[in-house]
Amino acid sequence: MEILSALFAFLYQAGDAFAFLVLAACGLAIIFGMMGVINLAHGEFIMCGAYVTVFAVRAGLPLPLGIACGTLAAGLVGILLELLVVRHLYNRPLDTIVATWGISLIATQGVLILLGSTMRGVGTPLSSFTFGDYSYSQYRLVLMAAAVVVLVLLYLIFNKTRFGVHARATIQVPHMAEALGVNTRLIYCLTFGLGSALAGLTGGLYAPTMTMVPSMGATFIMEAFVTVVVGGADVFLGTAPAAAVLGVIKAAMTSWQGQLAGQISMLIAVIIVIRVLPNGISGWLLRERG
Amino acid sequence: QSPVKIGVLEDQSGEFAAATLPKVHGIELATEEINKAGGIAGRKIELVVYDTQSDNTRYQEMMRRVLQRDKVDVVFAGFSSASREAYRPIVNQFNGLAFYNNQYEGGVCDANMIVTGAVPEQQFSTLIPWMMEKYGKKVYTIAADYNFGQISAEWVRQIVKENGGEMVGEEFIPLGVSQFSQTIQNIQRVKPDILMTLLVGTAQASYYEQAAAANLKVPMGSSVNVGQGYEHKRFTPPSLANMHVTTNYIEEVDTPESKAFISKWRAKYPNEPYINQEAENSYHAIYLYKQMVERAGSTDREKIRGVIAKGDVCVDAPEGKVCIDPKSQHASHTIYLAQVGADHSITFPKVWNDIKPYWLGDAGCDLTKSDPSAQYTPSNPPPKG
Amino acid sequence: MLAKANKLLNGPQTIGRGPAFWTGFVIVVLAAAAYPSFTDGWTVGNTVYFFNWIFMALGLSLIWGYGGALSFGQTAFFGLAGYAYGILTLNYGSDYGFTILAVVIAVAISAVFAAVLGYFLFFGRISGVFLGIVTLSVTLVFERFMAQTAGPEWRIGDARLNGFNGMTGMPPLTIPWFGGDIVLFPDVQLYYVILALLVVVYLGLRILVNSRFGNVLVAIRENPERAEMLGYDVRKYQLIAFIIGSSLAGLSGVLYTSWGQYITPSSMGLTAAALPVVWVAVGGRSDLTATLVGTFAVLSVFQTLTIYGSQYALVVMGALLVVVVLFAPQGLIPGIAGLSRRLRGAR
Amino acid sequence: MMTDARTSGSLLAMSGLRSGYGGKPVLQGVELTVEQGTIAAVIGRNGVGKSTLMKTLIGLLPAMDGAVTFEGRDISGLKPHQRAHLGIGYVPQGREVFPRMTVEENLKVGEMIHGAKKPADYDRVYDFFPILRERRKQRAGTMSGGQQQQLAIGRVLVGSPSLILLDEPSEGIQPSIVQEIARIVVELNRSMGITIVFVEQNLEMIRAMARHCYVMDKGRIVTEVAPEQLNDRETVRRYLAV
Amino acid sequence: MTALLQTIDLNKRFGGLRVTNNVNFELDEGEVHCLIGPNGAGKSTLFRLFLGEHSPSSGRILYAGEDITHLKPFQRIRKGISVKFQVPGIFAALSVRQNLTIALQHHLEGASLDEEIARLLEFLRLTASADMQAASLSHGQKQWLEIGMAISLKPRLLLLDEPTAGMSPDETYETGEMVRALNADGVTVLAVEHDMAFVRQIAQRVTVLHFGQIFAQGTVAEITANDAVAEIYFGHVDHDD
Ligand SMILES: Nc1ncnc2c1ncn2[C@@H]1O[C@H](COP(=O)(O)OP(=O)(O)OP(=O)(O)O)[C@@H](O)[C@H]1O
Ligand SMILES: Nc1ncnc2c1ncn2[C@@H]1O[C@H](COP(=O)(O)OP(=O)(O)OP(=O)(O)O)[C@@H](O)[C@H]1O
Ligand SMILES: [Mg+2]
Ligand SMILES: [Mg+2]
Repeated sequence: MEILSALFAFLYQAGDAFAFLVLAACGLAIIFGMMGVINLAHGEFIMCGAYVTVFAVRAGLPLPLGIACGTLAAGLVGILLELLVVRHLYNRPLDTIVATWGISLIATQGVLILLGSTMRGVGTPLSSFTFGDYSYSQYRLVLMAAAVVVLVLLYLIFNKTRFGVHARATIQVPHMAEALGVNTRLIYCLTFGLGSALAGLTGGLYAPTMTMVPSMGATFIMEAFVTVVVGGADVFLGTAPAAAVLGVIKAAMTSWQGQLAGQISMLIAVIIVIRVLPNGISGWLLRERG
Repeated sequence: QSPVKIGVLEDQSGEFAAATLPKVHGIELATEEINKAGGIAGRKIELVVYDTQSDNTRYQEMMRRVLQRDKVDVVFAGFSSASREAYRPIVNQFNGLAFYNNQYEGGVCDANMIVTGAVPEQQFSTLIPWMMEKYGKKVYTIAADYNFGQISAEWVRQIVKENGGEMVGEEFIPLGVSQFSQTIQNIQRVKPDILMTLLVGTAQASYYEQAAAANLKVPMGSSVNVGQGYEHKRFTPPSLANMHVTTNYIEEVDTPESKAFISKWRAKYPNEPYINQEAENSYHAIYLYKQMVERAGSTDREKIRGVIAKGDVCVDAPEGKVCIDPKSQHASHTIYLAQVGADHSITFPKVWNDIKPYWLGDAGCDLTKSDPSAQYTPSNPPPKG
Repeated sequence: MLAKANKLLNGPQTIGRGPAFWTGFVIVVLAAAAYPSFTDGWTVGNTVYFFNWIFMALGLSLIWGYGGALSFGQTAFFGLAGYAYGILTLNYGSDYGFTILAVVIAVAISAVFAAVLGYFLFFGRISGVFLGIVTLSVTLVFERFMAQTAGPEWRIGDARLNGFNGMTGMPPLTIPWFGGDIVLFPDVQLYYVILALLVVVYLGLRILVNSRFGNVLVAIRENPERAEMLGYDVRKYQLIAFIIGSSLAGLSGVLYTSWGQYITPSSMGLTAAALPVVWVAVGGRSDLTATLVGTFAVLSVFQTLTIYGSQYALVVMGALLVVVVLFAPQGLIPGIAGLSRRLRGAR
Repeated sequence: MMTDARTSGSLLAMSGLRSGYGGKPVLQGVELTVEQGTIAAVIGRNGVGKSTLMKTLIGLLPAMDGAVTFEGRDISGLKPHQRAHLGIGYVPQGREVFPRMTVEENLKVGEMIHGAKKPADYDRVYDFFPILRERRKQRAGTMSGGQQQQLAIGRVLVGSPSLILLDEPSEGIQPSIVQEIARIVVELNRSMGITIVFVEQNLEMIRAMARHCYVMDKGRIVTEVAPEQLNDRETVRRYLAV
Repeated sequence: MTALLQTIDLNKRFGGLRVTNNVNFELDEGEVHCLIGPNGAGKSTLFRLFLGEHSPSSGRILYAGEDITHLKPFQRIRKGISVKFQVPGIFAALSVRQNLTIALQHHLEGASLDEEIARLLEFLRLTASADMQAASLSHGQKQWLEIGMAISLKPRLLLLDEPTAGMSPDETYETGEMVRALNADGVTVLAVEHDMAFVRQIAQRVTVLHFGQIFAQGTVAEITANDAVAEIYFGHVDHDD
């Protein structure tokens, strides 16, 4: 029982870290991994999702519906931003750093001015359960499941649907996709919207577990970028294994040496993985496949 | 008559804004009152306010600006310890005078600085013995992994030992960490009687929600929560239940002075989310300064320090009586033990009057004699001699 | 010889050439030299403070704008050199102009570290965003590590690292002089020293990027495979650019540390790491002059906004950034240059 | 076959067409009419604007002046994808396959020609270019140059366009497949009435395919030559010499 | 030994695909040699192996008698190999002039550099476009520019992958003459081409590659007369012009 309890504890921790990395990264995997837009406002999309979720729940909606509202709202904001700003920057990916940084400043401070420096949260739903020596939050299991569902859905969307094929074509050679009859403007817009909506979903899912402040998105962004980049160019063959590898390393080091070691070891793992696999994990997986 | 110029550098945006905005309001409120009543020795107060955006480099830029260009008489500045350390060399260079109105890890021995916030010896020497008596002797600390957290943890360790307790664990969390599943598990493993949470920043505050969700119910103690970040108002009950905090003021303090203060405040700032201890510190600091200037007959730093050296600069603040200790130039406080209920209501099981910031003076810092312009800790005390 | 220098200063890799540009340049330098007599102490010290950062931006322009390798880790070298300066001077004081030696050593340390890291990166064929993330990770590892050095055990000689609160108490720069060192507080003297340094670095970099070395560097940016197929060891050129650029970040770090007598881990954090990228991108990354002017402009505008913008400052800053990117795709300075050319053309 | 009314009329017409890059016109007023059901070649030296013409026809470059009509309707203002939806297929110079997608996925994109209103015919494409069937799952970027060219042609055939714009289709293709492509094109033209406009340097291919051959110089169509005349060295010299 | 370039049992696999299959190829010093073969035969791959862009799965490559199998690409270039790729590789954002400068600055500087650039521009018919961005050249012009860069290195061995793709018959002819002129100056040339007129014009020897193997070797006449080659490569109609 001792061993079982310890084993479950570790799996739970690794799963928790995995879920956090996947959910933090999934929106970015599309916006950055696929579209090449370095979206420094990713955290603010997450914040948007979280805030809207909290408002919706406070207005009386049940949490799942609240999260849906948050997802939708972030998606709509994403589409709006795509139309106004990002659209003009696809052939200049590095400039997106500046533009999205600007957007991030506006969003964080704007929310601070409009809604105040902090807001009351909604409290974590479900209760706790005990396994062996420890008690755990059930809601965290929901987060893990959500991460897996999101990954599967994305895989299906991008590899099995016409939209997915068109999106990838648009991102690789936009003018050719256009010349072959793909409405690339629409595709860009929807893809960006999807990425933003996923960020919003993440915000909604984590909203009950976190303090609501305008800068809350910042805690996701580093992990998100690291996961996407370690994953490499292919979003789905990349993000999931990257999150798994980093999640296990982080959980192991955190339980062994504490949070700082967990954080630093994750960063060092990033450096090493990229050194060994200069094109990321998916670059390596796809290397011989042709 | 020329006005008395007070520079105000506080974080009105960025990470720390939640806890700092009320500080600016406190200063403005006191200023308005004093100006209405005729000013400081007949001179009006003029505030020069800059937003430092929770950014240390802005403190450097703006501290130089208020001292060199705006030529203020005194500066009220800083929330985080890092920001204080960023501007301190500049205050020293220009021989200015700065008030740091913030609860912090203690130990700054600098003639250019006056500190009105509470320090660990005031908060922990009261809180920990009380909690150990009530809940047990096994203590676990989780603390932010930087100076404030580490030094506070050092204090906890020392006081627990002095009172015959046992540290069963200590964990430091880097700033910006928001996920605590592992930490929660570590705490469950050793089953402490008391959990000291010395977490800082909005990201780390997520701990409470997550611990509650995992059904962790160890009585908690802290020197920062409630009094600074009013978590009991922001979080959904019962995530902060069973939290114990020693603070020199919060808006729930139920004295006539406090009530009068609150109603003045609410009249001016009806939308203030919360009036925290730093807000009250900043408010009464203006009155302390007024008294110093009036007694010194000047805003000259040395003359003011001469007044402080007499050891009787005191005001009746909303919290109670506050005096400036001449050796360390820190303030003595009334310390309230605030206990958070399951519905996040506050009760005060105990109040200590006139707790002195004794440690620096005892350890050898004496600003009436010499000015080392340094920060000390229990494990790095002032050199003897 | 003169013709050669002229050619290098006016080569294809830099905007601005010919008598008009250089007359302008001289006028600007003279104006900058005269500036302190017309303004107050704060402005002088504050301008020095802006100058301090420009070296880092110029370094990034070299690595990124010219070499095509986006380094998010300029701040790692900034911090490293800053801490090195602090440790050296806190241990050995500032007598006999030791501070100058400390500057040299600190910059050398960041150069050596850049050489090691750069070797690891470029000889490992890491490029593109991967490079950005690795360098960012490095600076964040530094930050996280330094942030937890608050304890008394973290000291090197007499210098306490002092964790997140940062290291203080190091002396400002001094120049040995007859009858006592000149202490360069952020004031007129320091202003001239840094201004001179800036002019030298600017001209030096201009010559560098228009030299054969610079040609190869831009070639690598455009098409590394082709550059290699012309017989150039791409890795070596990228490494050299990285070392030079990172050393300039180190120089900024030392100057900043001595200016405010303070250095902290947050100088290496995420926000700090993104700032140089923003300055350089806004100014116009693939040109030195644009970077220099742009960085200065961004710094001053942002500071002005902070002073007068109250809590709207950050919002306005954000909006400005978005607007610049949308309406000046080449960066602010080339954008303005292009606009004025078009206006003149239209007439 | 298409309806009679259309068979006789002009399918594609350009008048006074000007376009170029960054405000500088490359096409200086192109006048050209392409009959429904024909195969027309455009020849000319390097850099005279042949590819520019093709890009302008599909809409990747906006026309600065003049008009393009397709099936009697002015399409100058339409976006490329809208033109594709009308049934125009475009094979660019330099292949431009989607490198990180498989061969099959590349072909899938071609379905959008005609707005995906016509059923996609993969088998026909695979029969034309067997290597594509064999390498269905290979990523297009790793295919050889000639294989990519075949993919680029196959990609438009999937959508059964009614007009195909081909920019140097023989480039990088082995002789036997060049002949094969010529045969396929003629066959498509004959059996399905697909109209073809192509740019080519390979005279043999022009002779094998084209019914009209237009010579372009300095951004204008300067003359028409009969494809058979291209056997004549002198003619070739005159129009194509450097 | 007169072989300038020699491969010994050279193999290259991509996953399960054998793209180069036990190739033993010899290129003599001073010859113009054409490499032909069906699309996907492995010609470009072989070039990349010679240059070190791909590393072989097994086998060795000798250049002037020296084993260069493990040298880095730029080291091979410095030994006198130069290449024009199938897909034009140029410095897109730089001017045509700068493109050439970067290639020429190895052995020239100052006035002689400027002179040589002017001469090359004239030769490549790019004088009018000298200060244009290379990206805005037409496809054929890019091919020319890349050939210009390749010959700027004054190579001992010049590798050309489809140098005349996209060129008109006349331009193709001129390119052929240029190759012959270079060869007369002692440059060894190995060219991949599908344009048989060009092959006929320049080749002293031809190697046919098929499924990554040497399928046939000989003079142009021998190869064109070879029925098996016609079967896999030329197709039925033979022609002359
Ligand atoms: N993207 C571009 N930007 C600016 N100018 C361009 C661009 N593309 C082509 N040009 C110019 O337009 C002219 C015509 O180019 P185009 O590609 O149409 O020629 P072409 O006839 O297709 O030649 P080729 O046979 O070499 O493909 C050329 O002089 C070229 O320099
Ligand atoms: N990275 C890779 N992964 C898988 N297959 C590859 C890869 N690179 C090349 N190939 C395959 O190797 C074969 C040889 O390609 P190569 O480019 O050498 O052909 P080629 O002879 O140059 O043909 P072409 O005349 O069409 O240019 C092709 O079938 C190609 O699909
Ligand atoms: Mg063309
Ligand atoms: Mg090839």
